[in-house]
Amino acid sequence: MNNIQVDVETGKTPTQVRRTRSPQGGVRMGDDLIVETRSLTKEFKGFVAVSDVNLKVRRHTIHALIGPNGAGKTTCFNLVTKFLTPTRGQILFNGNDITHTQPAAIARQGMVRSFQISAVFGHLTVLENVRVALQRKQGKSFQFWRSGECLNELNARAEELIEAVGVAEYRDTPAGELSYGRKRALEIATTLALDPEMLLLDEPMAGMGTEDVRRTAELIRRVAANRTILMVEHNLSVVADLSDTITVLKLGRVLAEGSYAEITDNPEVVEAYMGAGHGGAGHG
Amino acid sequence: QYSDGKVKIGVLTDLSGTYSDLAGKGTIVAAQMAIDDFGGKLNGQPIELISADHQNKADIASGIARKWYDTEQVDAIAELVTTAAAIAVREVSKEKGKIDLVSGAASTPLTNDKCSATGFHWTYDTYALANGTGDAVVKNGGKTWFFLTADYAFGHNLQAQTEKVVKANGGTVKGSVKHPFPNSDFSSFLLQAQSSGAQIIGLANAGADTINAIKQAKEFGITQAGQSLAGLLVFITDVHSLGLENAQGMMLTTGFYWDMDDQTRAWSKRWSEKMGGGKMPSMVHAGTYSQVLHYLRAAAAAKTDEGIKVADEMRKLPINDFFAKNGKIRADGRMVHDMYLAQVKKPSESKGPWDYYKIIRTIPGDTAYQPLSESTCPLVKK
Amino acid sequence: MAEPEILLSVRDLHAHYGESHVLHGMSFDVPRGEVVTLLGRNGVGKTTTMRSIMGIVGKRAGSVKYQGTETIGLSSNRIARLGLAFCPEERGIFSSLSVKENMVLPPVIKPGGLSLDEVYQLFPRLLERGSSQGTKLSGGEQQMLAIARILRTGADMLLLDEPTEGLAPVIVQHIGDIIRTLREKGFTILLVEQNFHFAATVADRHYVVEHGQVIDMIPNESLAANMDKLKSYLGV
Amino acid sequence: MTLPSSVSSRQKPFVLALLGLGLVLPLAVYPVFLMKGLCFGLFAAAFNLLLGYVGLLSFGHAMFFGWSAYVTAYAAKEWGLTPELAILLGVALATALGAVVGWLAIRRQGIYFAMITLALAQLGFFVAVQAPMTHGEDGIQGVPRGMLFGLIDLSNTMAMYYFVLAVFVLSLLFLHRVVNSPFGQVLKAIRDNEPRAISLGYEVTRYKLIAFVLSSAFAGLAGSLKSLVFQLASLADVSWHMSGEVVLMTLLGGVGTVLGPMVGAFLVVAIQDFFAGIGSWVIIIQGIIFVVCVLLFRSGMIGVLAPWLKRRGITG
Amino acid sequence: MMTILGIPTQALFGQLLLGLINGAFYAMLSLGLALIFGLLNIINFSHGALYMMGAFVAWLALNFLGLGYWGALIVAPLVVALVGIVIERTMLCRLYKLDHLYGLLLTFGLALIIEGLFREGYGVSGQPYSVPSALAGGWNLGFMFLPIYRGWVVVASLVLCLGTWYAIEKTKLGAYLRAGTENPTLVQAFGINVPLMITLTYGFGVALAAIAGVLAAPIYQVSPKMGSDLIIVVFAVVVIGGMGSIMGSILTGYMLGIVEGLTKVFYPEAASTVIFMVMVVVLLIKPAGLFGKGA
Ligand SMILES: Nc1ncnc2c1ncn2[C@@H]1O[C@H](COP(=O)(O)OP(=O)(O)OP(=O)(O)O)[C@@H](O)[C@H]1O
Ligand SMILES: Nc1ncnc2c1ncn2[C@@H]1O[C@H](COP(=O)(O)OP(=O)(O)OP(=O)(O)O)[C@@H](O)[C@H]1O
Ligand SMILES: CC(C)C[C@H](N)C(=O)O
Ligand SMILES: [Mg+2]
Ligand SMILES: [Mg+2]
Repeated sequence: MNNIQVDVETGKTPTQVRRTRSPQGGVRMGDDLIVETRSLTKEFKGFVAVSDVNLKVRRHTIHALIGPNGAGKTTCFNLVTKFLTPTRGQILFNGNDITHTQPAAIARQGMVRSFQISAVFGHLTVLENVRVALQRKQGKSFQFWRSGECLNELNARAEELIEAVGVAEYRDTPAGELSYGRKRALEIATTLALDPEMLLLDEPMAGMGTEDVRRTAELIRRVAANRTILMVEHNLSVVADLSDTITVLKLGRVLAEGSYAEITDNPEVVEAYMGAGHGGAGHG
Repeated sequence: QYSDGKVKIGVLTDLSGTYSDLAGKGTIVAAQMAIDDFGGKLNGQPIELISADHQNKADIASGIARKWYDTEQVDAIAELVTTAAAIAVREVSKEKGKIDLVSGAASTPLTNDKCSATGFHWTYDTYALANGTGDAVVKNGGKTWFFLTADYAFGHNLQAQTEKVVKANGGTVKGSVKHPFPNSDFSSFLLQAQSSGAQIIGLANAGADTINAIKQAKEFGITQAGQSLAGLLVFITDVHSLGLENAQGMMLTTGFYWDMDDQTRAWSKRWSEKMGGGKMPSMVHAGTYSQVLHYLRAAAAAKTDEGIKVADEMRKLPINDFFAKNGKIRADGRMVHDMYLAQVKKPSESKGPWDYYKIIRTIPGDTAYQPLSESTCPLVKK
Repeated sequence: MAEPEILLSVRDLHAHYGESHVLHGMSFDVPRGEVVTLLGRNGVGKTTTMRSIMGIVGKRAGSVKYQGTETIGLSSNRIARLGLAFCPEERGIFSSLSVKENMVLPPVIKPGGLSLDEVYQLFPRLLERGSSQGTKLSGGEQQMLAIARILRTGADMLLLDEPTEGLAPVIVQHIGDIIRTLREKGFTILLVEQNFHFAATVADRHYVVEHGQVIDMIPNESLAANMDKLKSYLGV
Repeated sequence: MTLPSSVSSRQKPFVLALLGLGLVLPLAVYPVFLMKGLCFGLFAAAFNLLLGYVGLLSFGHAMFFGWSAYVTAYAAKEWGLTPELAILLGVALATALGAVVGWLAIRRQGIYFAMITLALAQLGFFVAVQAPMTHGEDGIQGVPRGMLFGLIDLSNTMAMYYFVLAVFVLSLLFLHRVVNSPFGQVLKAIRDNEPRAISLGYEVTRYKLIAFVLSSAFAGLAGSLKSLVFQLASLADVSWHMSGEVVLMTLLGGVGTVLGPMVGAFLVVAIQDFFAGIGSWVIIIQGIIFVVCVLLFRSGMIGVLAPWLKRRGITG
Repeated sequence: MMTILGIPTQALFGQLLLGLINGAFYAMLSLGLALIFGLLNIINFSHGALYMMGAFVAWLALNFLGLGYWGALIVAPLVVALVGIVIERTMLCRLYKLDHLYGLLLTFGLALIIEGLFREGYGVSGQPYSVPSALAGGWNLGFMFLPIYRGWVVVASLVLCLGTWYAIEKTKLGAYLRAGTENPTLVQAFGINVPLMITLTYGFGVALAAIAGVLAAPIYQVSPKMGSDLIIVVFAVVVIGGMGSIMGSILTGYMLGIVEGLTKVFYPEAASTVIFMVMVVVLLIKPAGLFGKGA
């Protein structure tokens, strides 16, 4: 995005902020937690998918959630955004308990997610996809008696967003006709339109070709400037590249947590996730 | 003075639903026969016939009637099976000052609070049925009754009329059950009737409902166990589809039977040929012929097709045809004619196809129908 | 050494989705016992090629010969019975079947496939979740299931469409091992991959696809030498 | 089902021509027939708001149509209310019923939504059969059309026609507006991908409920008008056949188009009218028409006509 | 005498039994409907009409070929299955990719045509069909008189339903059917002839309806309307049981027969509505039906 914002407190651009705290994964960076889960647990008919997870996501960081398949990452996402109801435990967002809040309300409080399987509004054009998100903040969405023309005032902002993710040339194409990678990009633009404080991305790179992976990583880095991101991703080079903190889940439990360097040094993680010859970072 | 240079009669009936056998296409044939027998022309004006299906629905009936009066220059609408459809058409006819001739519908409100100066009720009604069958059955010793009643206006009306007759003759009503309309499984209701211990199970329903109830009563051994069924409205088409095996011995009231005399046989044979399929006419078919023919005679006599004037003429002229001997029309629109109490033959008694009834006795018109003094029709001066 | 037998031979294959013409004359060969990949950017027609081979694309023309039998014009069930099995990119796990039922769904078409026990040895996770509803598995588990179930059928030729998508690195390595094992057992594999680093560890040769056509073939041994060319093809 | 882009928004002249046709047509065609078509057209358009734009198939819309008809008929006949008040009362009831039914049904999807609306409508039908006010099979007959605003005598067929036409046109414009409003945009989004809409912060059930209530209100309006036009409210109006008929009309005309439901409604009404005289063959012919329509014009009449109209729009 | 809510227990037993008998028809019909919906994703509105056709074939066979009840029990399902197969091959097979509404519309049209043709041909009053002599008469159970024929209906329907259930849920065939519903293309790519399987399933589903029709012929009249009166109730049964659940529709069929039977005693006017009341309650509490999966 063109209007890179400046962190109010430090007067530095977010990239600078991140730099300063990145080397050690910012573990010491204090207690400004945006999301916290306490003993979060989810059982499906006796099968425990997520068990006693205490996740702490600090503000203005990129936090990655990795782990073997079926470790419970998506389930964690679903719990935090309330698409699933936890069996036990508590979820805090900005210090408020949201354990019993409706999913749509959570989105309105500024925590927005993407889906593991691409989610766009297939029959709406690219521009309309983004406008639907912008519209929510505009507050006219219940006004069934108003002409749709009143949405045009959002066009400028919407165009800015689709420009930023590189799908501007498809402005009037129905989103269903886009290729996979572009759908993902559009999805991010739509999410950003809500100007969320916190973004949850479920495997944003899945199924993307190498060139798209790189572009999307770049995009995520840019939008992370003044936001917090919690991300599930199997592409280790992306994870290494982007994340400040990494939590490794295994069989529903937290196996390890720390910076990329710390994680890769943990033999348990290597065994459970990266595998013996973890040249993972070399991928892509 | 004839409007638009022709006389036009519409037959509005059930061409596709439950009543399309006892009324339906056969009534169109009957009406056409009446027109042909009348000569096809009325004082030089051609007589036209149109017909339509009201599917037993009031809204369709009223829609078609309105359209016929507004755009087709129809002067009279005939047949009108199903009370709801008949009443719907009556409302429109009243508003437009046109004539409606009811043959198939049964309920008495047509000649009571829904009566009109231009509306006529021809073939039978629930009062006559109750009076005929109910009375005969009670007098034969059937003192205690249980009713299976179709849960709609006609069923309620028929039950109420019959109850009155039963009580008036010293019988008692042990109970009744209203079954959904239409309904195919009667076993549960029959069992209830059975456990009531009543001698007579009165069937205040019609068509397929009656047929199924009778068949199933036999199946469950109800009749063998000593209870009797009284079908309060049974058409010859119903008997045909039940088969004599199932229907034998049943008492019923009818306004017409094809095999009564030469005239009825002759007409019925002609009708049957025109219809094809070896069927014989029901009372509704015959009544439709009679009402159309009478309408034409009156219109000829009145020298106009203006509703009120023809209606007046219809009330003046006596009715004498194969269907009604010495029939006459009262102030409330009721065409009063003789009714017949009949019994269904045993298979062994039947000599051929459609040889189904023994006529037990004739119920003179004056006693068959509701006395004018009881009518709530505002046209009846008291 | 004699020329290897060509198991699958694709010649001038065209395919359409409704109005849009997607394959513009694909031609390539898959020798028996080899692992062959199709590489290419998103949307160049790799999946469509696989679907055309299986006979599940609306309109196709050209020639696809399997063991000398022409399959254009055969219905897909007949093609499968010749000995081809397909693992689709979207996985195709059935939600109305349990994991176990999904596993045993594809009929055994010839002897020579893996036994159920062998399959479970390769993917122990699937045994644990056996009674769960198929689509309740995590994304990666579903991917495993999709591969696992076609190993039993006895098909000699497997078509794997992006089998590593969404899998944890350790599993990706595992899949690599499995592909190599299968190759040793004599299976022939046609593989579509985005991740050419992975492809390089398993394949014998690579076909590069662009615009619905094969534009190049790189034997695996000369991959290193051709890396720059390949990177330019893939836009890396 | 696809959502063909609306025909009318770009083609003002076409719509004006249609309106002009509406104004002069009663001179040539039997106005009561036209009114029937308009009432059902409105009913189908209301139904289409739900099916075409929210993707919910209600199989119980006769409940709103029929009960509104009953209330209007009763109010006009028994209480002697003026037509506009009687209609208002009917619509109010339909709206309230819509809120209740919608609230109960909206959380269900697909076939379950269809069936729960059907079931609730059947309960409504049962009440109509049993309640004394509806007069069972006979229905409420002889409903006076009355004086509109105390001024215009609606018993005059032409007056009635133009009143119905006006209500129809205004309602259609309004429904069109709803579809293209900010609200309509959200509906389309929900229809395309509900979890995504939730994740953007939309309370989807609330949007669906509003759409449901709007739809039932207009279905009610159609019923009220019909009861005045035919001066009759009857069981047929609340039965499941009526619910089925409106589905047919909408599908035949084209789901998710503005004109489709109207075209479908006129088609069905015309078939019934035209073939009423030939007895049971009418049902067979109707059946054949449905089969042919499904096999040949899957996207509905308008779906087939739209490209043609578009072509004309470009050339002329 | 013992009574429950004013009804003698004896009579109540009788009513329960009668309910079960009606339930037998619901079960057979909803089973076929559930099967067809399950595999073809088509709401087969013509199911009632084909049930009626089954009964008519039996009647026609008797009157024109002299073929009796037992023969009809074999011939009628075959004839109707053949009709079903023709319908599926020529029409339904074009609709699988469309919304299932179109299947509903098409089969609704077919139902009108079939019903209309029989009405044209044979009128509406219905044709008599007598109970086969082997099954005539009845047993006096003490609390009621049970016609043998009705007992036979229950037994026949139980055998048919359980047999079908077993074939579908417990054999490989069932897994193919269920998988074929979800993703026919893929199942076919596994080497299974899905179009054939679909055609045969449709044929089998309507054959079940035809058998129910033959069984019904001696109890009800053989009349063109017999199917359309029933179809909506049968839909309700399938939904209450949970779309796609074979066992669900069987059990719900019997259960609703009983519920309906009891209603006929306590509140007869509501007998045809009670099923919808049950449906509302069930769907509000269990959104996917009693035995439905998911939710
Ligand atoms: N609705 C459900 N019912 C039953 N089990 C479930 C359900 N959802 C998830 N599971 C199980 O919970 C476990 C965790 O699933 P989850 O989708 O969270 O994994 P994941 O970490 O996201 O894996 P992947 O990387 O493969 O996407 C899996 O074993 C899965 O089978
Ligand atoms: N069902 C469809 N209808 C119309 N076009 C399609 C369809 N499926 C794919 N296409 C188009 O066909 C082209 C080739 O698609 P295909 O899926 O074969 O690509 P691919 O090489 O497998 O890409 P990816 O790496 O993204 O899986 C693409 O441009 C795609 O948009
Ligand atoms: C039995 C029918 C011929 C009469 C009809 N049920 C009525 O309402 O009058
Ligand atoms: Mg996941
Ligand atoms: Mg692909």
